[in-house]
Amino acid sequence: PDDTAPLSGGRPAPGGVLRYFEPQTWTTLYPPSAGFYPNGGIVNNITDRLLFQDPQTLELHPWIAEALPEANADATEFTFRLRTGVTHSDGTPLDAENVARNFDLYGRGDNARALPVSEQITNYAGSEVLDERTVVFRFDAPAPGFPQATATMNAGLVANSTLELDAEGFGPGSATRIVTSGPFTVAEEEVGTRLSVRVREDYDWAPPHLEHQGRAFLDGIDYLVNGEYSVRIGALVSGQADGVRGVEAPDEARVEEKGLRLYAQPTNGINNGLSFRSRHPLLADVTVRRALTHAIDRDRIVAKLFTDNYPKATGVLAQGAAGYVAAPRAWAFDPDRANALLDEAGWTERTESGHRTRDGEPLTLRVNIAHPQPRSREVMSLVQEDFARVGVHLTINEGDYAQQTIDSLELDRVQVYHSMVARADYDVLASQWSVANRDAFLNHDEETGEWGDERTQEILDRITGSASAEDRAAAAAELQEHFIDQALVVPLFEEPQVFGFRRRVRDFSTEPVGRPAFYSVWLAD
Amino acid sequence: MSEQNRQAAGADPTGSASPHSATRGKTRTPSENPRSRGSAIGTDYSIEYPEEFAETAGAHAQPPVLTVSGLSIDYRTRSGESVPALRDVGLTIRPGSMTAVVGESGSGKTTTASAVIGLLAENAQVTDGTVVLGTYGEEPELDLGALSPREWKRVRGRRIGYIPQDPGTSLNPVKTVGANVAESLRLHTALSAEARRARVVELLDRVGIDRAAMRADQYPHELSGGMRQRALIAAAIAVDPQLLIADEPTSALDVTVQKRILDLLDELRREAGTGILFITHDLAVAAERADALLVVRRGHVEESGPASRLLRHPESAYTRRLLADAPSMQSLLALGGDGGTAGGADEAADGVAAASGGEDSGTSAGAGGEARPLVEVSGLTQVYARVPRDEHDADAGEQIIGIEDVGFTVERGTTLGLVGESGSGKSTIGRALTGFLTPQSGAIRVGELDATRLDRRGLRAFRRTVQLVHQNPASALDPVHSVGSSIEEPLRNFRIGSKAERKGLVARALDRVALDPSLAARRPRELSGGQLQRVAIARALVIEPELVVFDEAVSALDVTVQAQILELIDGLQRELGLTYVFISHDLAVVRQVAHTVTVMSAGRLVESGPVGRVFSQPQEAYTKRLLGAIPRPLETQVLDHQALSI
Amino acid sequence: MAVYLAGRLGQALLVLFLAYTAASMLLMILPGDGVLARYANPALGLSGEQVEAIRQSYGADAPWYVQYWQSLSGFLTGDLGYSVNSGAAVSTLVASALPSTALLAVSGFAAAVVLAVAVAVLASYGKPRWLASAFDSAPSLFISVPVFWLGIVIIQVLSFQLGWVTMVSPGPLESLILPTLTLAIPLSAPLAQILIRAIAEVRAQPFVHVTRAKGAGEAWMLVHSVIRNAMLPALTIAGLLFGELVAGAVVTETVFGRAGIGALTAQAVANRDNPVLLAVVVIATVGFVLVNLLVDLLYPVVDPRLRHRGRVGAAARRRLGARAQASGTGPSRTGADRADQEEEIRA
Amino acid sequence: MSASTAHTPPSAGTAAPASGTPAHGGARPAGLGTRLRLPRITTLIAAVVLGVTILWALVPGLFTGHNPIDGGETASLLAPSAEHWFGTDQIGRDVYSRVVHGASRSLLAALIAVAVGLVVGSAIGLIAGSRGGWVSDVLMRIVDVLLSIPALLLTLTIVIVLGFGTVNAAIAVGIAAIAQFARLARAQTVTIMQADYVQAAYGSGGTYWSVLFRHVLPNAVSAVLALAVLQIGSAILQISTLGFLGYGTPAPAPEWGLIIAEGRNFVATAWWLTVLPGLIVMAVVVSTHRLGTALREAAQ
Ligand SMILES: Nc1ncnc2c1ncn2[C@@H]1O[C@H](COP(=O)(O)OP(=O)(O)OP(=O)(O)O)[C@@H](O)[C@H]1O
Ligand SMILES: Nc1ncnc2c1ncn2[C@@H]1O[C@H](COP(=O)(O)OP(=O)(O)OP(=O)(O)O)[C@@H](O)[C@H]1O
Ligand SMILES: [Mg+2]
Ligand SMILES: [Mg+2]
Repeated sequence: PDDTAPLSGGRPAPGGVLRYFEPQTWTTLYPPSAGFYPNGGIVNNITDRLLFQDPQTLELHPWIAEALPEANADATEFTFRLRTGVTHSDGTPLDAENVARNFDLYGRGDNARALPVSEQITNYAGSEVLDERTVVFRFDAPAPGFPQATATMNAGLVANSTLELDAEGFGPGSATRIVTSGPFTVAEEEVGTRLSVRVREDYDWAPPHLEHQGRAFLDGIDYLVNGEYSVRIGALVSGQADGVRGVEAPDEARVEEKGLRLYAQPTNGINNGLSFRSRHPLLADVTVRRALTHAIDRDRIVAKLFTDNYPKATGVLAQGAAGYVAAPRAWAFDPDRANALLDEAGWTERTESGHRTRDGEPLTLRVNIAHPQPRSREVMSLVQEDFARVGVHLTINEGDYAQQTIDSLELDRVQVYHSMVARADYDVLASQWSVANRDAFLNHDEETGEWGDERTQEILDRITGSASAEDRAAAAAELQEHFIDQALVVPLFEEPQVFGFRRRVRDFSTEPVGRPAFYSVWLAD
Repeated sequence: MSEQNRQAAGADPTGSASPHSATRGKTRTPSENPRSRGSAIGTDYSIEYPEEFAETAGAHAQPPVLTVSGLSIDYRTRSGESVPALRDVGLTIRPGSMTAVVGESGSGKTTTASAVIGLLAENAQVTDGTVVLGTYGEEPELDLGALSPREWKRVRGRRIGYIPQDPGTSLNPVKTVGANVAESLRLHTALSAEARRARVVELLDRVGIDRAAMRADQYPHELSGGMRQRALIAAAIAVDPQLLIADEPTSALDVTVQKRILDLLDELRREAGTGILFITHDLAVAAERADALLVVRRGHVEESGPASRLLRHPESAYTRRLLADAPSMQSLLALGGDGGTAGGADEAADGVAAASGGEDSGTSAGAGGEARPLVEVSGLTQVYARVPRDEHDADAGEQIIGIEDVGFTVERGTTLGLVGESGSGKSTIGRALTGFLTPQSGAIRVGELDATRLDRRGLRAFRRTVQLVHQNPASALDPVHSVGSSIEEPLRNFRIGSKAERKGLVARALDRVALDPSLAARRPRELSGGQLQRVAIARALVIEPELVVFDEAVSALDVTVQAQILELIDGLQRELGLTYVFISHDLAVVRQVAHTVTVMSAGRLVESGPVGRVFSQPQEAYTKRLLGAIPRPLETQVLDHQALSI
Repeated sequence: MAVYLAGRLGQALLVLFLAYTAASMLLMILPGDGVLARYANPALGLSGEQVEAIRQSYGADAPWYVQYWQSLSGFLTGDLGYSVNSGAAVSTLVASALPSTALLAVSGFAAAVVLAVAVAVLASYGKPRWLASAFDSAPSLFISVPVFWLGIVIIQVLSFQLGWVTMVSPGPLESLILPTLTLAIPLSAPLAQILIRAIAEVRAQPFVHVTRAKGAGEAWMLVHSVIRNAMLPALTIAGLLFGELVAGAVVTETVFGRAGIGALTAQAVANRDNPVLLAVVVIATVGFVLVNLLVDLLYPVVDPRLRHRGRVGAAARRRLGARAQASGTGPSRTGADRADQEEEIRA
Repeated sequence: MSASTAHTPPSAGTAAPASGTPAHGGARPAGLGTRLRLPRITTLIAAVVLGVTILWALVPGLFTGHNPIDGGETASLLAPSAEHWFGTDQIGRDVYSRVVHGASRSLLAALIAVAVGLVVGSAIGLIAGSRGGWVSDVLMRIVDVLLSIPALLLTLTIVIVLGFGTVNAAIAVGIAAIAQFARLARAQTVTIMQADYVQAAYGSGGTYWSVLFRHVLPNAVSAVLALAVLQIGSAILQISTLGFLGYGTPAPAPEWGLIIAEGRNFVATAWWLTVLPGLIVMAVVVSTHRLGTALREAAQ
């Protein structure tokens, strides 16, 4: 059945429960761990943040904080002044003390309760409550990314009682114990299949930046789970569901044909791409890395697998990301050049199957499958074809989600790392490549002290450690240049989050990295 | 007509439609009205001769119950060729009369019966002929060849009762005997469950099964061979059919029970006017009870006519030979004649000097100076159940099912005949003796081996020494193997001969039991009952063991083949000094082959001694009763009465 | 009987223990652990050191025997532990998943039996021949249809196209229909196949011939003679279907978005969520042992030849005794009892 | 002649010999001829299907010119056409060519899986069923343990221990199937052990093993083989599950199960991706079944 509801017109009116499909069930509502999409989709809608980041401009605006924080010169101290009258759904106030306790947990984590520290809050020293409305956060080292971090859903604020919970308390089966101040509150949970959130009638502390204020229009949202893509999309097309996350590229045409709406939200972070782990002997040679870079036909990947919503990467970062630097001529597809470079590097002999060897050693690399990323397996299959054409044997790492995660931590297993990170701040570069975070290069061997590319880490330290935005921008640019020069990273395409909604679902938007924001959404009849 | 038929068969061996069938004689069979025969049959032995029935019956010629004409049937074998099984067979059965089909094993008797009830094997093909079922009360005459499955349902069981030849595999193993018997009742009557049960118990009782109510609750595998056969009879007559087809219904029954069954059939004929197609290899039975006889051989009718005439004045040489071979008549005549020394075995028996009961076995002086008998059994007990006294069986004492405290010995090179009513425990003894059953208590020694305590090696030696011919050959032969390979199996297992030699041995074994060696390639289900029985014998004998237990091994064989088999085993015994335990209900055969005899009743040993003495001077009342029930055809009857002093 | 049951129960406990141990071993063999899989997930962006610290707090770096012993003693005291992946209590997860799966399993099994019997009957008795022959091939067709595909097609057609049932928040009964169908089709295949073969074999038996000679039609024989005899192998397969049910539930529950043991298993395997997996193993084992114990107990009920000799006589006489009491005929009760006692003494 | 007329038929018209060959009795449906011929056509088709698949496995190059592991510039998810009979897959490879080239691997895998399950399972079942006592108890409890462990966990671990690859995945699937075969074989054996002919075989001097192989096995095998034919189908699909999880055939080698599994997300947009290879699997399984039935009938 085609959806023929009008696309515009009508006036926002409260009412209706939105039925929204996720491919996987959520695993925890502990905000620092909300990076997992199904978690983020919920946390983003039930929690308020100190600051609000405009998804388009990426500028920060006040939310629970009355104004942007006052920071000291070296960005190690931030003072927030909160608005009043904000309460959690259990009636407890969202005051300075509560905020401080939130960040004390997020900034330090609690291994005893298996609650990890937030990725985005590094060098957290502590908080101080100056009065009921004022709280100061201190850091051991400059933390210029902190204000932005407070705007992400990973810094969603929860009530004191919730802060007492351990990992189990944040997990499935006890969702109703999560108390927050957001426009929606958890109402009902069916483990593994459904989570219902309902509107908070007295909600009146939306980000002032938004047009809509007060109670959310929707009466609630039912987060439904179905692991089968065709069922989710089918439910949407047939009108049984109102929205789904993750419409796959091949389906976009069909979904639009059926009269549904597609929202492709750029995720404004690091582009979907490959990191060459230069610490591995085969990739230590920059000539080889360059050859591989030229072997990949990125146009073919985008053309075969994706749509216009997935533009070919023009830089290491997405165009909407902070610190984006265009690099129009980098990563050009040039197989002849690739062959020449490989010959030059000494990989001249060939096996029967046409793979290059040097002194009997085969040029065999292994890449992981990034399950959360769109069509990773297919993307890697095409890269595999590309590599094979220049005589490089690329193995696609076998294994399910967990296996990929585990194998990716081993240089022996995975030498070419496929991934992406979304965060609307310069810090995203550190998130991806710093040895203190995800360390996509596996850059440093703790035991031998050996570095793959020590310079990368130096630049990253400058990004996270500089207090001024200009310095950070400069460092980010330098890093991107370094990556291109050293052929360490091959960005493939800009990765969006693609949502499909029925036409009657209006004013849908996302936060900066593509998690759905349902506060302003309303249903036309 | 026999001449004509033979010609027809000879002229047209390929088995296409016989051109003669239309020109056959039109004279009606002189038939008899059962009611006109008075109450004589089945109640005492002063029977009128069938000839006389024929004459009286000729007056009220009733339409026949069954008319078979020009029936020809082929079997397709696995190699694809057609083997003719029946050629131009015709027969008629009048209400209340019994037509007996006799003939050698494999002559097509069962095929005829199956054709009448429309249940030929898958690979059978009716090439010619018609089968017509006469009217019955309101029911119309039916051309059975043209019935639809739906019409058949109303005929089978209700208008035609069928007693299959092989009782071993003919009962549903997962249903109680009672439920098996009740099937026809459920199908054709509207009786309530209680009424059905009452009727089942009554039927079981009528066919002579003791403790019928209890038996009805047992499962087929818990019954003895004879009981299963009787259960099948009970099932077939449950709804008083118009025609009863009985395929060797008494082959596994001892004479007392046989008499009871035959009387029952007579009663049915008389009271319900049932026509009976009675298939048997036992001329004595046929002669005693049947009104008309049909002698078949190799698929065609050799001779047919009223029983009395055929027996008195057989026309065909084959019939004459059949009569001459019949052991019942021979031996009983001999028995009557010289009081217990007839039969080839008797001299030997005398030499053995009556190794009788288990008690005095130790003292017996063995033949040929042997210190010990080959087989020594004592205190053998296998109790399946002990049945307490009940109201209906007041004088039976406490009855057991199984055997209790049985002991006997068998000297090397002699034959022990094991006789007794059906269910008396003969097969149980046989199984224990051959090591297939470890009895609850008692000792069995065969040669140097203790059958109840065999280690692996001992067992192998034991198997080499002792062989059992199972009572039910159909179930004792593996359906997936050809009979040839079944016979070869013991040779292979005991590493006798090379591959080629074994082939020759198998062929010779088949030939010895009067089977065409070409049958070796067939599967068990492609053979007749008698042929299977001979295969089982061949398998047991092929390794020439020291002791062979024959459990009703010749019951399904016609007299000619039976004589041949008996001769064979006798010859082997003489040649190789084999020892036999011969279980049979056929006293005539036992009389012929056995040196000593042991009589069983209700699981207990009744009497034992040299065969001549036991048969001529039975000590126990039970033995006397047993001997008294031997069917008496024709001239022998009066004689027997005197001889057995009953 | 009591002795036999006690023995089997003891064996069942042993099986439970062995299955638990075997599963633990298998999980040890799998590289990496749930803690690693969860916290090294790039979505969390934790550094290696942080992950290692959490692993330590979970005890995931302890030697395998320590972990094994801890989890075993936990199980023995009824503490199933916590999901490594979500932190939720395993007991909560299992308790919320079990009823739905049990319901699906029961309805799927029942539907499979009905379907299998229908297919087997049609394949054995169908007219005309080609129809029977088509049904004869049905099991091999059923089993080679990918379950996920079947589920998707069923959903697409019956729910999305025809709108007969809804996929989104359906009622309890409504939510059961399509998964049951999806589960039943592949499940019925082995059952139907074995039934077809068994029916063919039984129909070739002489006693069936005799029953036919009593005037029984094919239908009557099927019900009264054939099925019982064909049931033994079918019963075995039916017992085994329990395992297929669990495996089938994995796919079916995923496709239909049902929370259940199957979905839980799939997730747990994917996440190396050992506590959850072990709980699933224990549940599956208990189910299995019970089902197969039942099957083993049913064998002699179905086939009297498998009963122990003495016991049959006793059972028959007990029945007889009971009937005699009711009707006032037959052997007296005390007599039957005495015989039983005798038998026990002998045995 | 006078006496012998007793059994000649009455002159009634009904006695006239019927022309042709009336099938006598309801037990056998009329028209034996048609009944025999009809299966023959299906059997022939089955033989052709299997023959072609085997040829695919042996000489795939004869059947397709497309490269199964490199789609070049061809667009992905093209619908079936004269150029691409089964369309193209998610990365633009010719599906038909992948199916043809995948035949050898898939057939081999299915056979290995079934063989492992069948041989080991039947052996366990036969021994347990024929030995009884503690041997049976021990074997069957091992089987119970095997059954209790989720198949997915079991196969995954086995693959990880043995190493990735089609053959190892097949072995893993086979091991997981052992328990089924064992239980079925045991049930069959237990009944067959009751048969007189087994006793008789012992009586003929048969040793335990010879009776087992000559008598019990052939009589028990029918049901077990019937299950084995089915297992071919489910083995391919189970291997596909492993493949989909990344534990089966390493990319880019084609394998049927993997082709089907990878196409699952495109059921709505590109149905041919699962349906056509799926139909091939079905055709092979049904043909095997058909041919097996025909062989068994011929043997009887
Ligand atoms: N497996 C069994 N379970 C219970 N009872 C049995 C079993 N086998 C035999 N019986 C019983 O033991 C008794 C003796 O049986 P057996 O087979 O030895 O008799 P038989 O003398 O050979 O009779 P027949 O001449 O009829 O073959 C019968 O009452 C029978 O019902
Ligand atoms: N299914 C079959 N396939 C092939 N030949 C068969 C088949 N059934 C019987 N025969 C053969 O047909 C002939 C007649 O068999 P039938 O069973 O009618 O003999 P019978 O007279 O009953 O013998 P018996 O007295 O031994 O039971 C025999 O030679 C037998 O081998
Ligand atoms: Mg016969
Ligand atoms: Mg007997």
